[in-house]
Amino acid sequence: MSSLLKLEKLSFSYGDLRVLWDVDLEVHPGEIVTVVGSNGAGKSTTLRNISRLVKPEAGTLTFDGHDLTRLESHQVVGLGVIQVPEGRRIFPEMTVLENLRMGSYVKATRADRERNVARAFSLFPRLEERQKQLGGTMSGGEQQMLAIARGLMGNPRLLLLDEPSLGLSPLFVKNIFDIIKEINRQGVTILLVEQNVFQSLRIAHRAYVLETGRVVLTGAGEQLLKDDHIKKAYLGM
Amino acid sequence: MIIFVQSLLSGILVGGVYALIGIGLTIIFGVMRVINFAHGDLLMLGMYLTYFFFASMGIDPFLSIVLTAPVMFVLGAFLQKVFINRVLNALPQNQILLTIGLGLVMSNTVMLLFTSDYRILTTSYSSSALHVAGISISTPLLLSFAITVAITAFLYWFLLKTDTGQAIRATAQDRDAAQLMGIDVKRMSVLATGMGTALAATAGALISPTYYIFPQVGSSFTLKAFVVVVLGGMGSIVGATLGGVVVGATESLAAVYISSGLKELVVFVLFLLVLLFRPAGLLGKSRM
Amino acid sequence: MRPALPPMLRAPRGAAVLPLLLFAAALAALGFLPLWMTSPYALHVMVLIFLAVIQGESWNVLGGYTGQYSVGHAAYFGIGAYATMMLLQYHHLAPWWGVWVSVAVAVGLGVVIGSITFRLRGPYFVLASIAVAEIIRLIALNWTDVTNGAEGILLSDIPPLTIGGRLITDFMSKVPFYYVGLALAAMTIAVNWGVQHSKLGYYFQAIREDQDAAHSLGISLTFYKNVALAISAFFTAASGAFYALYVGFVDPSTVLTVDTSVQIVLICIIGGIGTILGPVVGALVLVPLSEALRSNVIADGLFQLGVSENSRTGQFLKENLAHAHVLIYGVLVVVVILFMPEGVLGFVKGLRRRFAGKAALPAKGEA
Amino acid sequence: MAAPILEIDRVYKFFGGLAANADVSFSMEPGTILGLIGPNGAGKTTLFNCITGYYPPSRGEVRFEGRRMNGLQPDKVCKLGMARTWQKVRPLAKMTVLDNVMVGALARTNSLREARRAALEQLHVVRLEHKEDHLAGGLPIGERKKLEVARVLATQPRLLLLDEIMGGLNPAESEEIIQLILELKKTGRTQMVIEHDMKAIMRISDRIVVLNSGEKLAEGLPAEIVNNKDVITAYLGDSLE
Repeated sequence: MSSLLKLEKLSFSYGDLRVLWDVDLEVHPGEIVTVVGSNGAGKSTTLRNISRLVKPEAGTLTFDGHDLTRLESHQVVGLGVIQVPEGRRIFPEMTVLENLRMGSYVKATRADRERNVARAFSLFPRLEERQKQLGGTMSGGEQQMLAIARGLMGNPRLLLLDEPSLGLSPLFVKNIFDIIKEINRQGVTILLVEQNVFQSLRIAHRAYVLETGRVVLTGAGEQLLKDDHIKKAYLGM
Repeated sequence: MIIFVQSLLSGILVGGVYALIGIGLTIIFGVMRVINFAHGDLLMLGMYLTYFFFASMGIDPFLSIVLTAPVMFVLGAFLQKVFINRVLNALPQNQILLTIGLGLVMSNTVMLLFTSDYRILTTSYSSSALHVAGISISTPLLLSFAITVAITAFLYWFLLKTDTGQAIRATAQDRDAAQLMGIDVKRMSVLATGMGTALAATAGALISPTYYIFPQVGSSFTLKAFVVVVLGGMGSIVGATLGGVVVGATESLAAVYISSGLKELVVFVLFLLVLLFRPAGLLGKSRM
Repeated sequence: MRPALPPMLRAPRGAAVLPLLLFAAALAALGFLPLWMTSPYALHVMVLIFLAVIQGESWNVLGGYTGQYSVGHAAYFGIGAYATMMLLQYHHLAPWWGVWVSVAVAVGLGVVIGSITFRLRGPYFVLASIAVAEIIRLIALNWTDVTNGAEGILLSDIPPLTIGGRLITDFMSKVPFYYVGLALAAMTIAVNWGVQHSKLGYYFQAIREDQDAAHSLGISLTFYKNVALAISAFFTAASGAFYALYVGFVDPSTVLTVDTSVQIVLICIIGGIGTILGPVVGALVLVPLSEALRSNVIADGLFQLGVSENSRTGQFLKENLAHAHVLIYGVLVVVVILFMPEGVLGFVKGLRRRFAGKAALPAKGEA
Repeated sequence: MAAPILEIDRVYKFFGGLAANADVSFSMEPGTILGLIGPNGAGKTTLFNCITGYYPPSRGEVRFEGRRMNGLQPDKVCKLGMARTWQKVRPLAKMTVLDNVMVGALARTNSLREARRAALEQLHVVRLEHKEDHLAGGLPIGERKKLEVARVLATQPRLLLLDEIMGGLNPAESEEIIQLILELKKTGRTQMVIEHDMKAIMRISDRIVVLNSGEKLAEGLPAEIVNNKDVITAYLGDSLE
């Protein structure tokens, strides 16, 4: 199977603080791939490199035959690589509906706007009730729904999800993971970055474990779930 | 009572133009987090362009806005690309000094070309006034207010309802998130500076029939623009609109009830008080 | 990497002998200069340079070392100028007494303003400093009974300075102003040196580098910012008094405008802020440049080089170059911010390092 | 049992309506190391800020050596003997390494000579004396972290609060910091450490406090914490078997 996204020997530093060391990572069409690791392991940084919010020091990034290192952020979005950033990053002074509209800012996706809004509302009925509310006034969980819905507005071929469960109540966390599975079932390839190791490994086809900027383990999700190394890495047991 | 209503009213009318100046400054600040200290000088350039169109081609100052605004938009876009864009990540002090320097260049170039003489643009209606119920309102002021309202309404529509306008607001609210929506934030910065510049110049055109035109006129408007914007909360367009009206009305009332020489002083004291006690502006935290 | 020297071989800190000798030598040379340089115009230019040095070094304490970018120093300059003039003209208090009153007023006001505005940071502090200076200007403009408003105050004459009945000077020529200016300039340089080599300097710079970190290291931000402002206001006011007496006239539009504040900042920016030498370099660049433009030296030079004096260009140059000095300031600021944000000094240091081929060496800077 | 050096007594901190810390209480004994852990956004740094005077707690009390600290400014807190480092290091970039540490030392003396001596001593403790002439902004991250420790030590704190002092370091550098923390403990200094490296925190801490969404989730010896079900859930997510 050919890969949709491929990172080879990706290295990145903030100033002189090296955050990623030779990261290799692949996502195949239709997969859910998860990257787990503790705080500061470099998970978000990996996604920010893919979205070109930051520029890598070395290594290659390819999406569907395109060399991402030659592109600007907004061009990457144009290819259908859409990131739902950590901390939601909702536009606080815009309504729910306006936030969704921004999700289909890219010209090619504007034609599908109505259909995508309808899809978002069917996935998240809560958003339909709140469509006139300002993004900044919503609860964390609602904002997370909006952030994901906003990401879907751009007809993603690859959805990058950065810590979607962070700061949510346990009940809601389960909800979010169900929705991620559902989105994937509808045909969207997903690269998921998570601290919630159990849940994300459970839904992932494959997983990478990142430790201080290096991939230390990779394999099928279910298989890693049974691995002792995971527990050790997280709790020092 | 009549005096109060009269001065409040003319204050609000002038405040409309202040609002326009403030909105321009706040859009530039909102998108790039750069405080434009050359804002008043851009307004001054707008005044001179208007004067030029009037004196050499006989075009009415209010009509010439359709020429002045696009020309100044291009100038603003140029300033962003060539100068401001390079200091986006510099210390705020350096950003401030850069725009101060640009302002000095503008005002002194104009001085070299046109001397520092005061110029007056007199239209047929410059000194006419409308009388209603014992209150008289200057015609040019009324006209300029009407145009201001129209422009502001258009601006609100543009920023709230169009994709490009929303993209500008999105960039101001969260630059990274905007990029993740596929918004070209560099382009938005150029656009915002162009718009801010065009708005300042439009304000200059609007006041040219009622103010003296001279190269140094900008600095007092720069200061006024800061007051307007800080009152409303940096980066808030609604805030700048309100701030403009508040400053206009305060000035006008202070001129009548305290002394016309001290009207600006009252405004600056108000400014300091807001800076110190409500640093987020009168409306509280709010963005574009 | 530079190998670390063993401790005994390192020069003891605070005893930089060579700069001290150079400073003394320059001072001595400047002291004797008026003996053979008698042209009033040359003396005038020197006085202006001294004035710029005093202004720049004074601002440097607050803006350069402490990182508090005041763009409102016209307030202190103007207060120094106005108070000295009013005391002399209306109350016949000799300037060498009056200046103490005026600096006291400036320092007192500065500390009051500082206590209020120092909690603002970054651009907000800049805006507040401008607003305060504007308020002072508007007061001077409108409090006509005391300040004579927009007309300003014209000095009739300065009383002769006598000590024990012996006449020291009658202030009739530019020479006494030359020496007063030189003394003040030397003093402000010394003050900067003193700041740099004391606890104050360490604390000021810590505040400039990172206010929160400084705060956590036991530094009271408001107190030390106020100390910096007091020193800065003291000498800025003194420079204002010096200027007013030298020119013999003050009005709000020459000593209290935003332009005055900006020019004070420029002296430091162009030379390099936060260094002792920066304001001196800035003054040496700015004053001769603007004088050359003002006195048409440049236009004359162009005519000598073959530009026809009677052509349209020639006429234009002759009429306008004299007014171009502020334009040149503007161009200089833009160029300096874009291409040498550390000022001329930093730029030269960078060049030197590049030629010496050790560009990346993070060695100790001189300031 | 010695009197506690630090007592956190039912501390709350609200931002707007949001509680970043809620009803947090614990205390520290002199000479011990306390590890403060919790997932992202648990309120650890907020608590540091409440303790060191950057924010006043909204409710509750912070007592240091029996003295109520609420409302004291950070400079006062430092002078009283409690000092902190920063999660994101804050070197005084355009000053030299030695000058950075001297700024800390000047909290206890007015003499530059004395401050210089004290600073060199602390640079020796963190093994940075060979870099004293370098600009702080040019140091690599590991050395900047050490500089931060030296600078804080120079203010002669009895209680040291270290915020993610090992973040971004490679294993060798982390090990050096761990050794440093253990050495400081031997000299009798009390330390509170926020850290994400679990192996490290379990090794050095005498006690551990776990925060989760602003509240104290657990407190105890390292061995107890590792086996605490709530803690595992907070870190790895709900296993939902």
